[in-house]
Amino acid sequence: MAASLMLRSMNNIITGILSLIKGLIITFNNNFTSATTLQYPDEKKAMTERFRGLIDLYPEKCVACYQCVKACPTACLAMTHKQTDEKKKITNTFTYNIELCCFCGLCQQVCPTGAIYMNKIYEITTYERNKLYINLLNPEKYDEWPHTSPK
Amino acid sequence: MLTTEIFDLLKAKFPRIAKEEGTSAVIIPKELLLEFGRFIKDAPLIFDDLHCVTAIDKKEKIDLVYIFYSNPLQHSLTLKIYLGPEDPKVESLAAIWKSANWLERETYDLFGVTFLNHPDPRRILNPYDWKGYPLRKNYSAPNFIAKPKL
Amino acid sequence: MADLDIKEKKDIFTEEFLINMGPQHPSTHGVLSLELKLDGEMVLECTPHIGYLHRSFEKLAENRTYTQFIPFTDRLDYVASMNNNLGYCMAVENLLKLDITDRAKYIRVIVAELNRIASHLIAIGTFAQDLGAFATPLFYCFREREKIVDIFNEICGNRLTYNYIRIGGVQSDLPKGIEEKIKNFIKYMRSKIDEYDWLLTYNVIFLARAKNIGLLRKDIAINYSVTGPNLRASGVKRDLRKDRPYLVYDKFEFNVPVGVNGDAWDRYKVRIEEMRQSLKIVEQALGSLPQGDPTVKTGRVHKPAAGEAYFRTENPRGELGFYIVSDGSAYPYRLKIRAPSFSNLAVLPELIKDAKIADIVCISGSLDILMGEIDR
Amino acid sequence: MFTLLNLTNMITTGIAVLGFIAISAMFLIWWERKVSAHIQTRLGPMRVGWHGILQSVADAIKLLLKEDIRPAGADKLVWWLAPFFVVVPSVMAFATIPFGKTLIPKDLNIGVLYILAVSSVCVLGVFMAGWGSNNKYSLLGGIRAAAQIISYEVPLILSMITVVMYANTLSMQKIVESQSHSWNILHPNLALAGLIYITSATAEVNRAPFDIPEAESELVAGFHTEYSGMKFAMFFIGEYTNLFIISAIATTLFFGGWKGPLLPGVIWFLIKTYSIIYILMWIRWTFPRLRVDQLMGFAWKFLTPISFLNLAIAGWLLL
Repeated sequence: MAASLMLRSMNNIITGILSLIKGLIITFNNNFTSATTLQYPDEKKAMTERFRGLIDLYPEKCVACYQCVKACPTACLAMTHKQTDEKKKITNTFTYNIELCCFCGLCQQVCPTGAIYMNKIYEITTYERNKLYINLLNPEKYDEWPHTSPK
Repeated sequence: MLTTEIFDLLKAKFPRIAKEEGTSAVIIPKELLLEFGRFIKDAPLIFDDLHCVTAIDKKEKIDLVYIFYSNPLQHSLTLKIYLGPEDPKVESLAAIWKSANWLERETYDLFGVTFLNHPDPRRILNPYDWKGYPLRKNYSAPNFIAKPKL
Repeated sequence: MADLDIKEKKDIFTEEFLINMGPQHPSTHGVLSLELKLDGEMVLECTPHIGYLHRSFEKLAENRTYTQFIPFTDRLDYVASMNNNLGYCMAVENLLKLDITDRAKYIRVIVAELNRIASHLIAIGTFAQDLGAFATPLFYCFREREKIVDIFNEICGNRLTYNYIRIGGVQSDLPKGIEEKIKNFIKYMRSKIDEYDWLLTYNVIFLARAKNIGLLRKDIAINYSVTGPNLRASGVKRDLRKDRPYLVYDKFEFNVPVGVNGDAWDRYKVRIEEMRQSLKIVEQALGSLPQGDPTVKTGRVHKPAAGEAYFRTENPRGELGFYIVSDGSAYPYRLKIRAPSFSNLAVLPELIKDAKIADIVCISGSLDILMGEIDR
Repeated sequence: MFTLLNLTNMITTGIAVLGFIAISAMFLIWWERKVSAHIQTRLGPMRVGWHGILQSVADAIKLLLKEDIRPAGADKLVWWLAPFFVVVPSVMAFATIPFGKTLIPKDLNIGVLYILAVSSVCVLGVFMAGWGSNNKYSLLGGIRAAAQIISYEVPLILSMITVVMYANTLSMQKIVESQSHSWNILHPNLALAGLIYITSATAEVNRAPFDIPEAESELVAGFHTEYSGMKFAMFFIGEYTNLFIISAIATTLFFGGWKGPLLPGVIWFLIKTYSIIYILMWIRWTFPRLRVDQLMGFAWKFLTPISFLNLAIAGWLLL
């Protein structure tokens, strides 16, 4: 009986040490695989073509139909419209509150004329809160943040 | 077993139960709950898993919903109890199913349904000294801004 | 169970040691606070406090339309948000008695299974980290997960909260060339899972730390309505994809891994096996992907007839159920989310009794709880 | 007689040793981050200097500038003294480590005994840190550290005695001399002693699978939770100097110290020591951690009996 006990415990020790060595082999092999991390500020991961960044607007395409304002789950878009001379509705003011936006893409999907779309900016950091309340109509609204172009 | 067979079997044992018209839920009077629970846990129906306990605030009454599931027989049962809106009281099932402990605490926390002789009747999600029951339709939290309905 | 029973030998005055493994602790997987009463290294009693991440989604759901609530379901189990979208949308389609095109079903299965692998990778990485294998397995798991996240970034444009599955289909069809990427990923992932077996599963120290720790007996697990890998590890063969097949899961051939004695190691092993099965499912789904238009046909605002529906799907952490009561308007009257981690966590105090401090971390890591869906 | 010459001699060796410790600790910190990075398929520090070589200097400056917070209710004197009790013994242990043929601060004829005596003082510092910081987690860390280091002292000493029996001298230089024809590790009996030595030495230094005292996942940061600024740096330097010492002792006792064919002695010594350190780092980043009672069980029920057996065989062989 003692012999089988000894044998079994020897066997355990051997398999134990073997499993330890197998673990070491794995970590050693990984030494030679290329690094999977990027050096962030220098190399940036290019976002894909469908990436949902900040909301952007082609003001001329917008027909002020309020679909996007209704579709937004967190009510971060607010718009007022006015009548032009030949009875066409265009937007008067169009504000976008980045604090509330959850980047879900529902507005982009619901817009009939493709006026509202989501651009590729994902580095959104500011020191003041009022920088997060954007007026979508002025063209250089996002100049402050770096534009990461798609692939 | 199909829901109809379950219902007939239960009807035979408990004549005072009824079937809700739209859904396949079984409605039982409040006092029957403990006895009903013990019956469905063993032999013929073996509902060994109290899957979910919740409540619906229908303004004039509160529906308490229990959803059971049976592992061996793989069928499920939805049980409903109608309670008065003022101070709804019902027996706790924590003695029979241990999962009821936390599920009932959550229902108490959000709806105010008090479960009698529950092992640990405190709130679970809100702070312990929170006033009011958030999921009630008449609940109005001071700074709750409802999303503007356009 | 403790061999030297401290209770009898009470002639020496010993005092319990109250520790608060506070809401922010490196290994409580999010904001969970455990109040522990210790006797030296042994735990006498543990009361969890949850609710730190309670955002009352069920109240918010009551004044949002059915489509507007989908981004909220991403934030429930934020590690497997595709599966949450799937669960919610299937419940609403059940309510609307709406059927979806075949291609949409196949895409949903592919995307849900890929997200299951990503979620299990995080579960395994953090479990190894809790046991002390500092950061190495976690980095390997994140390296694999990064590949899945890139695929999702290509499909739906976001890396964590995908919001891809819609009521009645999916947001947009699969981009060109994505099948190729998924096939390469499957080949790559198979070799990596074998690598985990070498690195962790049969490692002597890992076995010593995880074997026979946190034994969850079959009847206790069922009584606490624990579901998912934790229940299967205790020997109960219950998987919704097999018992009540939804979407097109009945068309695929895969088996359900079941553990033997329900300890921390079994829960880990079941997750490793499930990753292999998910890879098989994705492979078969990609193989027989039908053509057609998967996007939404119905109008944007859905007004289901008054009634209620309860639908359960097999989430990576357990059975996620949505109980929706509608009163005919565009807003759900009541939406109850039955979160799997909520019941999985309820069993923690039962498992931790008479465990050592190091085991607390091991057991709570093996249960793979996630505070987002517990606190809702 | 104590002449001026001895004094200058002492001061120069002192400065040389302290300089070496500072540089080697800095280098080891940087090297550990690079080794762990490459194992985890990432790059490690790359920004400060070439491949982040100046990273440790940056860390040292940062820690110097950091505010030194003392926790309220801390046992002031004990808390303040703890870092010294950890660092000073590991610096003192350098006295008898043979870097080269003549490069040895002081070749005491009781070298091994001196090192053992000195290195067991640091457990006091760890325990003082654990008790002094008036924080439950660090108290637990302190108790665990004391239990662990004391119980791994036994197999450590037994394995070192087997070597001393073979070399039948305690002085480190003579041990190295005795290995001139064949390294000790090649001798089967001593190979087992070497293995036991390395495992129990890693436990002594709270590293690799035995790092229970500062187990991040359980005890937040163990005994040095409440230390910041320069005091934390002292613990850090203490840890890495200890790591260097156990590898240096391993090379002298088992791998033939500075003996080596072509290159001068010092180079051989450093190569061997740093390769042992690489193996220890490699082990650290691969294995999970042992639980406290398993760790104790491993020491008393497994390592100690085997080292006694090994000692008996050595005695029988040498008879």
